[in-house]
Amino acid sequence: MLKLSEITKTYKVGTFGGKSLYAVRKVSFDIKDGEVISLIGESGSGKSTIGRMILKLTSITSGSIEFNGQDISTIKKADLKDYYSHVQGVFQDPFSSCNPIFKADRIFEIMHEEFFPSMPREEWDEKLVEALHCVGLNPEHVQNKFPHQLSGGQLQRFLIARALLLDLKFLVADEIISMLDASTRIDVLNLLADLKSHGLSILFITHDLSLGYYISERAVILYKGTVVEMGETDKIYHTPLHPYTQMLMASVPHLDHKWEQKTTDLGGKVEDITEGCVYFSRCPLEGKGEQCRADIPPLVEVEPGHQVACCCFQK
Amino acid sequence: MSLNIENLTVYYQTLKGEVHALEDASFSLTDGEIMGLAGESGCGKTTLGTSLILLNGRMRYIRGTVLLDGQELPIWDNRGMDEFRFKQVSLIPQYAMSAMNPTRRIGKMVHELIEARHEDYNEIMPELKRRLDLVELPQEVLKLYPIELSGGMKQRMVMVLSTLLNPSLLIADEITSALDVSTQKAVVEMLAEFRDRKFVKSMIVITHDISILSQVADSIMVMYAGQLSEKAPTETIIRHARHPYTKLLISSLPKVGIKYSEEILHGIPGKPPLLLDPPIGCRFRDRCPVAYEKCTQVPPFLELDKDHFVACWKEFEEHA
Amino acid sequence: MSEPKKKNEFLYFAMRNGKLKVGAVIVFIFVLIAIFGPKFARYPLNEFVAGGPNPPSADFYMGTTAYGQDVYAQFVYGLGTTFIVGIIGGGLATLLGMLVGFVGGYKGGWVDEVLNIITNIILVIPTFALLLIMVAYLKLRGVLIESIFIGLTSWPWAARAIRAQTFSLANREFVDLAKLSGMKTMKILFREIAPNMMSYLFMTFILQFGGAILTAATLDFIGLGPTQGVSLGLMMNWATNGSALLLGYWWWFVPPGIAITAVVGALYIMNVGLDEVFNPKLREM
Amino acid sequence: MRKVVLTILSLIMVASFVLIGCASTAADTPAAAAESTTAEEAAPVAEEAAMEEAAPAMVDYPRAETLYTMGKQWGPATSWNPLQQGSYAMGTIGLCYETLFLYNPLTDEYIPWIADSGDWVDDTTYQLKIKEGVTFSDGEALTADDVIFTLEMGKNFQSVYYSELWAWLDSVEKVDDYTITMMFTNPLYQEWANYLYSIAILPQHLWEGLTEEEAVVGANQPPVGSGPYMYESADEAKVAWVRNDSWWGIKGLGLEVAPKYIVDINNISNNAALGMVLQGQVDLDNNYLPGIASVINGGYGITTYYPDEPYMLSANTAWLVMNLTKAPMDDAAFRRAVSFAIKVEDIVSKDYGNIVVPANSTGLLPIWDQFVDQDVVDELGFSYDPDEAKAILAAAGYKDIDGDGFVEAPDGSTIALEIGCPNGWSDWMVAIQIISQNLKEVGINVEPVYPDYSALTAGLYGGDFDMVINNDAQMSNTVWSYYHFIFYHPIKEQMISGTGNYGRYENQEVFDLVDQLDATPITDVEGMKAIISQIQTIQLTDVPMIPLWYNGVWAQTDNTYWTNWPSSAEGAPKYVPATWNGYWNMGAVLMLTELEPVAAE
Repeated sequence: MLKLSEITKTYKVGTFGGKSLYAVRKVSFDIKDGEVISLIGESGSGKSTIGRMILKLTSITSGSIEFNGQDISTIKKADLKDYYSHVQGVFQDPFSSCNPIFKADRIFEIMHEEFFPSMPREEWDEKLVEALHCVGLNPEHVQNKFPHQLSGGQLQRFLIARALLLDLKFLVADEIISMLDASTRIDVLNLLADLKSHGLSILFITHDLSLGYYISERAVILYKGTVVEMGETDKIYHTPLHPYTQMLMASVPHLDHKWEQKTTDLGGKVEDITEGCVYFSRCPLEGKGEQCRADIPPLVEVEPGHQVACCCFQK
Repeated sequence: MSLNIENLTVYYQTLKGEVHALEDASFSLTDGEIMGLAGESGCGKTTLGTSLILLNGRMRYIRGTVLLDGQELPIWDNRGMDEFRFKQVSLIPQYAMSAMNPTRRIGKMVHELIEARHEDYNEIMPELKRRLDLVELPQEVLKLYPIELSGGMKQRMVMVLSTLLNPSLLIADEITSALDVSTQKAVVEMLAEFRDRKFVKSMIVITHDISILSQVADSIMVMYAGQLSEKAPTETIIRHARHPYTKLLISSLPKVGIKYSEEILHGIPGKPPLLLDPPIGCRFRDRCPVAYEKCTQVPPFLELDKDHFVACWKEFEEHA
Repeated sequence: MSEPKKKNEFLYFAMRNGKLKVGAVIVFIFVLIAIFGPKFARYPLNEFVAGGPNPPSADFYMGTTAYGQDVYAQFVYGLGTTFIVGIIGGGLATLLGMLVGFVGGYKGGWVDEVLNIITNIILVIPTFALLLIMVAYLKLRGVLIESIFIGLTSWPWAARAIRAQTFSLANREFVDLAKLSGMKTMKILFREIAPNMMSYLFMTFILQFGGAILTAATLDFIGLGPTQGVSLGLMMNWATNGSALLLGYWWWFVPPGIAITAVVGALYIMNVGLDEVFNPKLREM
Repeated sequence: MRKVVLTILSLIMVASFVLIGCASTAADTPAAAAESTTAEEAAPVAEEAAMEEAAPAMVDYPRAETLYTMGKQWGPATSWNPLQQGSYAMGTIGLCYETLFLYNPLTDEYIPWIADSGDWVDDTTYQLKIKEGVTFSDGEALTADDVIFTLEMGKNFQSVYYSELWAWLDSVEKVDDYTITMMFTNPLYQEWANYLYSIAILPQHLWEGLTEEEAVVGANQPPVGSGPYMYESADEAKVAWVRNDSWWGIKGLGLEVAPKYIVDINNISNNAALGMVLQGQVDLDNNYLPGIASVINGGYGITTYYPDEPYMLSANTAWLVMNLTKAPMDDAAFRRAVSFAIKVEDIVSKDYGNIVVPANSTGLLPIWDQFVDQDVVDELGFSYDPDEAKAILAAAGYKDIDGDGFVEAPDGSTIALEIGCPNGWSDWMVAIQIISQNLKEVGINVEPVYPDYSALTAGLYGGDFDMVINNDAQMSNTVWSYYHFIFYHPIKEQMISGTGNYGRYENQEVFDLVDQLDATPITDVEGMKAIISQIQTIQLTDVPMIPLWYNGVWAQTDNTYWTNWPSSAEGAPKYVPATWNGYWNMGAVLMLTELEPVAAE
């Protein structure tokens, strides 16, 4: 359904924009119909940028994104609406997603106006009630309220309902759980999983590995804008191959068992890497060598459905 | 007993009235205990933590006593608390990292802080250097500005600073929430190490992330809407929680190994009550699946098993 | 749910907001005095109609200056000048600030850089030094020139604030969401960003209005104000030169002092009130 | 939120009263309070509460033995050089340096001071005898050599202000240590008499060998003179003198000055001066204090020279200076019309509260009343008469053509003039408002303008102005100095302060008369009168400047610590109580010998 091919995003930095900084570097993966992919990475790893590029909120420096075979960068302004009727996003902060001076319902009004201008009011209202029920909200409890009068969980479901009003095929869910409280976040997660079972494809962007594990079939691990490992969730989680992924997995606080090894890698100052393996400076592997410093390791498939970008697996 | 708290009640003053943020909290901490304090946002955990060191302008002490090493902390008296702060009880506040003055070199800041506590900077210097080494911070860090440090470095610096005078009690408020998982782990491990090295006698680690607590805490105390729900050794809370809220909370946590396709987790329906005019009795009553008439009275916080305190009528009934 | 209809919503909350009402009423009263006051003046402005200082009486409602000028006439005309300075000076500052801030904040990039540099330059120019130079060149300085001067020197604050606001609004997630709803750029600007800005602009204007009045009063007071006409600040300047405070001619300086305080204070109270009206989150405080 | 509002309110209240109380320099506008809408920005205004009334510290000098004065210094003293006429520190000439004679304008007396006597031996020879036993404060004797040295400095250095003297002084010869003879080529008796009490005698042993620049531009600190006081100290806020207890005058004149210290405090503003006077911090204040009339009768122990209006002696004439190089001021008829249109009485009563008096048509100060030719004044003099003013205008062809209520010039051009005075000089600012109002009433469009002082004087000296108020000429021993001011010649491109004739009136006939007056012996009163009568005829016909009122010798005296101040009362000393430059040697120093301390308990 959605195919990312070597997409790259660079930003000009420095006083006169003389330097480029990679936010995303040659990232390729695809998402099939009805599939949930977790995009996992630390803050600043470029995961949100990828989501925004898919949503055409950020331009792509190079590479392409295809939606059902069409390169989305070629979509004309007039056809953009059509694209958005299939591809939508929900963001981290539900409060910031609502225009603070208007009531929360206004986001639905806009949808009505923009996508279904000819639909009669009654029909629309029915559709809306249906969408709200679908996300588990009682319309009477949530309509005609200002955003701050709703809870984060309610509002987040509200925003998902907004997307559901459309003929939705693909949803970018960017950290939509992280600002919710423990007792309600799982419900939103369940909702996404439920939608998925109805055929929706979801790019689930998160830094929380347990959430990713709960919901997705496949996971993409991102480090400094580069995919270091990707594949089926089980494989990634249980047999991580890349040293970074291994370190991540070892750092996950599990409820039922304690961390096994002590962390030695505390992370130093952030440095700019333009050449070689992005993880080189932190890589604990014995086998790292000059090659790692010089070349960017490509993703290689080490077992079916499990790719890793590490020199140690280059054969 | 390192820390002994009885009936501590602290309200917030707002224009609309008083927010009953902490109601009759009674619990204690043994020497060397790291207690995790968990709960949803607005449950009063930060109020509890900060009230032990500094009541801010809007906080009002209502009642209760706090004994630290057998000595009563005059927490209602801002001046009186001065001699305890930093020396007896220390706090790593939420967002401590961003609270550092960006225009001051770290060393200068430390200097001022030490002087403010009437201690000799030069006397403390060797110990400071030793501890910087311990947390793997180069000594040059004292010559840097906060902006030059990464998040993890700043967090470590704050930790060294707040424990420099070997306080009896350290309160760490959400110190990991803004960090990436790997840094998170390092910081949490450091907490345990500080305790092991006796830099601090006991700790209260406040966080909404129970899985972090499960790694480091000896005991976990769960709060709900300003009331204590349950306190028990970590293992007990995670595996044999008795309070319905704790049970539901633990069961709603996704963990690596649980997939939606295999096991569907559930959240807790409903919303926490507003603390401006809190419901009488058990405040979890409205969302509790096992609530009954008795719950309109406030349940006491009773020790049902050794070191296992619960505030739930239903549990009392079954236990009896 | 007895929520009011959307259109009247602001009005509804405005009417219920005590601060806004009190502020508006005070300002309104002074506006009325400025408009209709001159009709009731018994003596021409600035003419030396009495022999010397007279306390308020039936003849001179507010007494006379030490030189025998009718304080009432000066007061009502001065009040008018004050509002003119506020409107022109504050309006100009808001307009310039809006233009610079909006363009800089939304466009970003080098446009923003250049505008930012200009803003900062204006910001650091010492207003008084500039004024002293101007004073040497302009023998005649009227209220209009003063207003324009204030407008031209005080916009950077507004520009900075509006720029920051625009910038933060343009990067808010609801703008992204509007884009995802297929809204066109202009529509986003006017339907999503502008409504958030309107209250802000309005408040900026209110603040600049008050600021201009205060600046004018200060300039007038220290003798850098207009050489022509009358203003509340000039009244106080004259009163000070005439040692009104020491000689106990309270009726000379108290009315302009109170009027400036009240108008500027009321404007700030209005601003706080407006903030509550426009910001639903504050309505409930 | 409520708290914030209250805070703002109180801040604004404070700010406003600061505005009332003092000259705030708050530059910050409250701005568009960026993200916070609480407008804390109002605060800077309040912070500027630098109250200028803050009294200078006065702890160092024993109050009962110290005379505090105020009114001369506008800014810290920078020079004690008696050759820098306009800018030397208070008392430099008079207290420290002394002149040959004093001149008391109230009695028209020349009082021999350093000089014992001075006489014209013949028409061109003046013989001066100086007292024996005069010494400088360093103990050196003051002899004929010092006098000659001082006078010859004018010959040697062009930039010394009395170098003009040598245009008509031929030589100065020493007869003996105490006798000097001056030979004149063309004696200007009036001017010479003026020099006799205005040139301060310098100690040759200290000044000898100085270059022109050192002598004329140097600050000369500390000064060493022969006078009754010696330099004590000076700082940002004051100048202090201490009595020279071995002053030669104690024996030589039989006089003793009463105050041990004289401390002159810098002016801050007239307003601040009034506050200090009311608090009794100043014994002799020479500031113009608005509303002083109400203070004199207010029980503060403050007295003035006259117990009633006008309270003050007259010090100088305030003139309306018109630019005669510009139309329509180049038309004598227009100027005469202006002179009839101004209601000086209003300025005197409303602006000044009657502490000044209207000038007579000639502008001559009351001390020169005998020189006013009443016949000429009766015929040509003017007084407030708007109808006459309109008649003169109409007769001269000034008509309101466009119906705007203002007349146009005979050639049809519109008349729109400005009348100026320095900004902040509030009495004059009100005066020109009144004048503007008066002139508008007769159809002359004149607007008051208040440029900053330096801009105004630059325009005045450079001839770029319409009408300006000016009072540069002070009282003196000779009426000649007044005509010298009005008819100053030759006219230069760039006039300088104090020369006069800023309106650039050209008339050789009257210039010659003024020069002739200068060469008339001061004893020849009748001869003077004859010339002055002719001058006055021309003056009142052509009206080059219009005299308005006599500014007072502003002098507020406090009787708390010192009494027996000069006043009009019977038996009281009759001296001009002024500390301004040029007044100590016009008798004010004698005031110090009359002062009586109020016995301290």
